[in-house]
Amino acid sequence: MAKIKLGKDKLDKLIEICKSFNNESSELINVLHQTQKNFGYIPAEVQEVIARELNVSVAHVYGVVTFYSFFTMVPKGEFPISVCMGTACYVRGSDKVLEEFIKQLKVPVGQLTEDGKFSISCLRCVGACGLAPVVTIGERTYGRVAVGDVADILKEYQG
Amino acid sequence: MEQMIKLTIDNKDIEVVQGTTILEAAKIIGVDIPTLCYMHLEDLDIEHNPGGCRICVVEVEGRKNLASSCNTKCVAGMNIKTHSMRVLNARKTVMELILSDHPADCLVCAKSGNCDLQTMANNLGVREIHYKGEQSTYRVDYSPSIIRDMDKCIMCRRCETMCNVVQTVGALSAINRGFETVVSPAFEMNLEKSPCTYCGQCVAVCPTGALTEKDHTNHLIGDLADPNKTVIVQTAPAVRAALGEEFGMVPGILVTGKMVAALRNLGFDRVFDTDFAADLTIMEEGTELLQRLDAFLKGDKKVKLPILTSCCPAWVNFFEHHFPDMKDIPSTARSPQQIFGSIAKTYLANKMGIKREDMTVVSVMPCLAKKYECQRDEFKVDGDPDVNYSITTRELANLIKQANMDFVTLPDEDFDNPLGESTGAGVIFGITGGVIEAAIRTAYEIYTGKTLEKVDFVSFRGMEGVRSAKVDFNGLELNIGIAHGLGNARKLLEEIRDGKSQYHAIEIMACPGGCIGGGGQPLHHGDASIIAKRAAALYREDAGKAIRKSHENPYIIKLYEEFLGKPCGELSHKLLHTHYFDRKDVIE
Amino acid sequence: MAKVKSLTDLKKIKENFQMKMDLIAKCDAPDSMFQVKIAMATCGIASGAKEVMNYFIEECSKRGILALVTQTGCMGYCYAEPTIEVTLPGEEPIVFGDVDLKRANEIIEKYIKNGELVDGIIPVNYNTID
Amino acid sequence: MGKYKMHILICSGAGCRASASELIQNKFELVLKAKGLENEVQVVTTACFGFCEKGPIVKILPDNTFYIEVKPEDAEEIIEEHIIKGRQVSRLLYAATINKEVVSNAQNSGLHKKQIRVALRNCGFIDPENIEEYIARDGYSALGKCFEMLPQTVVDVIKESGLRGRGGGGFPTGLKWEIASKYKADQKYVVCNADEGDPGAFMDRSILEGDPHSVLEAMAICAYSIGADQGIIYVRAEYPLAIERLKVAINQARQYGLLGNDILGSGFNFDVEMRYGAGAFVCGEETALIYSMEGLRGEPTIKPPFPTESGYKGKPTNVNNVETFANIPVIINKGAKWFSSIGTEKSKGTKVFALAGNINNVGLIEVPMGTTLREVIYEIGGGIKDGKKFKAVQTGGPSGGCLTEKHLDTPIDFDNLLAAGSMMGSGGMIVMDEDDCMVSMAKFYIEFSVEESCGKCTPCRIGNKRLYEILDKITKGEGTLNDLDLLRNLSGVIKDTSLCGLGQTSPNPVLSTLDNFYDEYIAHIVDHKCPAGRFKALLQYAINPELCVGCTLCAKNCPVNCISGERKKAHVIDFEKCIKCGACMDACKFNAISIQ
Repeated sequence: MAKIKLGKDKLDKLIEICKSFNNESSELINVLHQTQKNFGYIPAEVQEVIARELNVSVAHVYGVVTFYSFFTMVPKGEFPISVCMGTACYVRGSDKVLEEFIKQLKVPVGQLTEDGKFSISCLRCVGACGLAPVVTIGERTYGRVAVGDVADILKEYQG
Repeated sequence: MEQMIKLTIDNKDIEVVQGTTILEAAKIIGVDIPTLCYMHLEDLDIEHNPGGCRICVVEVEGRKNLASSCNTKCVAGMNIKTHSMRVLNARKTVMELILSDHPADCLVCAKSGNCDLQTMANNLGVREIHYKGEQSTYRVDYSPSIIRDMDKCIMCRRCETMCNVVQTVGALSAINRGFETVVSPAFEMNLEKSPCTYCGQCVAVCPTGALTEKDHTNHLIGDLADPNKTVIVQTAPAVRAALGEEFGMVPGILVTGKMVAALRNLGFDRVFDTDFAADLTIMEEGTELLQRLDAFLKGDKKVKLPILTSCCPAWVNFFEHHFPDMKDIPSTARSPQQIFGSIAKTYLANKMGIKREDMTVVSVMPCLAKKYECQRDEFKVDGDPDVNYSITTRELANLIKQANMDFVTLPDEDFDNPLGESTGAGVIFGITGGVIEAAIRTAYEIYTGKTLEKVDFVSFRGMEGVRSAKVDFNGLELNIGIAHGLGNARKLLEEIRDGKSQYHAIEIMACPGGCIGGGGQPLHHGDASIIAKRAAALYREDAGKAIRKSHENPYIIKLYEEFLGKPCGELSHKLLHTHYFDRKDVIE
Repeated sequence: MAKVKSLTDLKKIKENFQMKMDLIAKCDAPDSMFQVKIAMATCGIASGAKEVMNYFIEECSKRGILALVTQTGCMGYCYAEPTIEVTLPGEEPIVFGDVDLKRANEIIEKYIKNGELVDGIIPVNYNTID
Repeated sequence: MGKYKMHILICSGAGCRASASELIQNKFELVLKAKGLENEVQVVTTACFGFCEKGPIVKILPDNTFYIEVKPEDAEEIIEEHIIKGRQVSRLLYAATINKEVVSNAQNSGLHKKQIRVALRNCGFIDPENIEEYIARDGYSALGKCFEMLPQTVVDVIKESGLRGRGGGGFPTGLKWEIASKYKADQKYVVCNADEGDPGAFMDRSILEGDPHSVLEAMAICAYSIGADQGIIYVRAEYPLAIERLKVAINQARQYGLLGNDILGSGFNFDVEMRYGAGAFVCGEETALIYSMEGLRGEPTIKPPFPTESGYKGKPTNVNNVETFANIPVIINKGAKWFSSIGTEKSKGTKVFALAGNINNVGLIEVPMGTTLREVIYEIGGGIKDGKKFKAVQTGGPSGGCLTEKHLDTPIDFDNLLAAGSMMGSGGMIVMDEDDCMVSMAKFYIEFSVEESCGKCTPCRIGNKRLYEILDKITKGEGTLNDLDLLRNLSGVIKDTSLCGLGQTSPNPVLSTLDNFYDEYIAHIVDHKCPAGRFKALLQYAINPELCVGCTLCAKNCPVNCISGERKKAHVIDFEKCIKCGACMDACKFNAISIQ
């Protein structure tokens, strides 16, 4: 009998989310979306609760979480950077923009900078191909980003 | 009325029932299309046809792509080629792809010679792997019973079906996606931390060396060579009905005598029978049943019915993980393996005049969960386990091979006494329905005081997942439930939880078919009819036994007289009973 | 809000709405209303269409111009976002591309006030079915 | 119109700018000033007219005269003749445009319009968050019309229209509805597949953001015709705005009673709920989409059974994509005949494309089936960016192929694209120029398939990985000719044996580049060169001894000291040691260093 520490607030919130979907196992993906919205990411202990509430195995929840690239088990940075790797952006050089972000922040894709400020991820087409290459940081979208712009963009957040 | 449709396979015309797959249709005309991920255990009603491996593809005229024959249904007028050049090239290429992501350590793999992948690669004539590249690498997961080496996984996902659909344990799932996809417990943690019951059904169906049992043969060889150790062995009933298969014998042949001879030959100091412990289990479990029944009928509200059997360690793990709220329902009697160990290290050690710590008790089991069970803390005295090692039927076969024995020609030998004598009731412990049949044979006579005229309870037998039967106890009608496979057990447990259960007693075995279909048995390679043949063999042995009721076993009677006192007495409780734990994770 | 219970109800809504729009569009009185539609799809918003829309709403009211500023979907000119469509009373609509705040100001001052064209007109290159 | 009497519109689209439209603008302004007309005639720039081959383009308002291939020196004549004397300069007119229909169209580009907006009819026209604007455009009247028909008649109209699914496969929509309508079940579902995942495709997003009600109305029509009462929209989570607009639309439709019980007094009930994708391309595949809606891993299963027989929760389920649905109300309102009069013999109606890549007018376009690639790329798309040479256009996303120069005059429809080795797909169209390496494009798409493969079947899970590895080897200059055989065989087997459409089409980018750009593969393998200069490993920096003055700047900047040479003498780069960082080239002030 292992104990999983989560905290009452979080636990209650999770139970509430699951309940809002009638604890239906077929609503798992919606539950995960809501959870990530609330917690920012979906750590293991949270998946344990969801599994219990929806009456499915934890392995199943984990299988679903790892199948869909939208879900993450690691917290994102305060300013999550996403570089679009859709074709339109790629042919306009988004791979080089990504490399530049990695170089400047010294973290690989999917990880958090030491100060927890930034995380870099790749994104599939956001559908703003007219602005290629596209980078989003949090809610903000940057269009037509050139390698040379990267330092300036980061400066906006480093102050 | 079933509609018949006509089609052509390899230029042969054939008529099949609508709904027949191409694979099944081909089989009818003697065309054996190769399969890899496909598994159909007909007798157990288990079908797994995800169409993932793509080895079974065939050419269907007019179709753009090749069709996977295992899950494509026949359509009238189909013209199918099962071995055109296009098909052979595709199969070979697909096999090369699989092998390009598989370690090339066949020579030292636990599955070598018994591996579906190896056989198939050979059958397809793969002699070179043209495609090379990154190979998946994972940490090997060692649990007390099962070793997971996912580098060898080919994503057939049979284990997932067994774990989730058949057993409803939910320890495994496919995780990640694309090339990274692999079958794993949640968070890629070890099986030990998952709700795995160690039933071993995943191991039983794994076509490669990805899932194997934890092998204790080397430890055992060491102990056998130690002159200071008295090494005794017990063999479960299901082992003798399957061991011969490992030596090329036809399934369903009992090899009890040869097995005993082989064990003695290996150097065991005493060769005993778990069947003896099974008889003892019946004495305890049967008595407990009657006590609970009696109290229940007298209106004692604290007493709950039905009583559930507890001989199956995977089943015990299952309810500890999934139904901890109901842990007071199963019988508290230990499993025969543990009852044997407990008696061996007390009664027998005393009789033989040796110290407990100088005795090594080995069990040969059809089971992987027994490996875990014998390590449980409650079955240890001052850190010394009652049963030191549990090895599987397959490991025993391997030991026999290592010892250069020509198993098939070994002369029959008998078990040693006192723990080698058993009744027919102990023998049928290995089959679904057997434990409850054995228990009823004894409980009936004790309860009614009458002699049971007909000891064969045919209504308890069979391979249906959930069965029920009624027994007349002198006017008291007892409802008996039987489930094998944990998914079926779950159904009965949910009924109990919902207060809808009508049963007085339920027998549960985790493995489909019971112990004869255990995770430690010789691999059936998809032919589940072998399991029924093993069952028939055990029923034959039962029928041939002079004594067929546990309470009539003279050595059991003597054991109670000399040592234990009475069933469910104080000493029995200490040595032969146990308690259960809540293993569900608590989230705060 | 009353429910639409029949095709007749539906027609009524349609006619009422069209009448309203016609009043705006066809009237050529000096104090009549200007229409500004801002393409507010993801591309547009990412390029600053929201700011442009707010600018139009605020500036038109500040400068005493009666304008109906609404959002709409993608006009298809992703290369020239943000794009807006301006309809002067009695005139055909004109689409402007790459509308930043500076150009927005120009459009208000020159086109809306004086009917002078400004740079960045996008030739509509499609027919839309009715 | 204001204080100016006339306007001279000068195209400043990239194509025209490349042909000096700025000079023309200056010249016009100078001439006007000289003639004292600067307060009567205004010169303004416009975005691309989409006829860049004939640029620079100049248009005169208010009379909509359209001049092509205008040179600065023509300004004088145009002003003198046209502006002052009112006589068109006929030598600069585009002959085909001189017809009344065109001239009468205000703000017309002066060219025959290649685009017809059917699915996009309301996008950029109505406020998507105002249901009344949709109703004013005949919204929900098609649904009302359907209630006066038998469900089967509705199916027949769709069948007769010849509409084919716009999601990729091109399955006849009417037939799909008919199949779904034939199954008897207590519950049926209508699903809108809005999991637009092709990179570079944003047709569905634009429709959902610009005209969500058309999709809701079409789903209701579909539900009525097949006997369903529940609709589900499966939309990508990456489209927050589309989700928001859909939610608003659903609520409004409910308020107006256009969703819910007894719609328009017909007794027909229908409501719509939403499910969200979570970043898995394979969920665009019908069966995977349904598993995903059920909260499972989106792993496809084989068909049959098709979802129309056994879909969501095992019930008959009709799945269509957004653009398909967007066409439905129009077909009902205008009739099957009208719809089938547009397009080619086997592909009716229009198709929306997301035009992207190295093209001037990146954007969303809708053209009748049968329009040629040339028309799309040069007349609508404004040609290739920066005046570069067209190399290929990729259609159909990761499942499609690359089409080349020789396909430019192929009319676009389902069958022609397939025959040309690509496919319609959902409508992404990515244009590539001479600087794009086709081997790397193939690698890019295969990488996409590797990442998006669900991992269920062997050929897609391992095969695509191996394809990627071989392509990677080739782009690094380490490939062998044998690799080309392996690529071909493996691509063939993946197509032949994969379980679902994703795997069955994933090698298309490899096969089509092997077919059309074999030379580029050979260049990588035999000459160890990338013709497009795309790959570091294949680059060679070299110093031109004729331009090098021996300033030593390059040697000083080289981080690995691989440049040697005496002062004032030509320097040499040691290719073995060079890490291809490009620092030398940046440092050189004499343009003596180039990439080979």
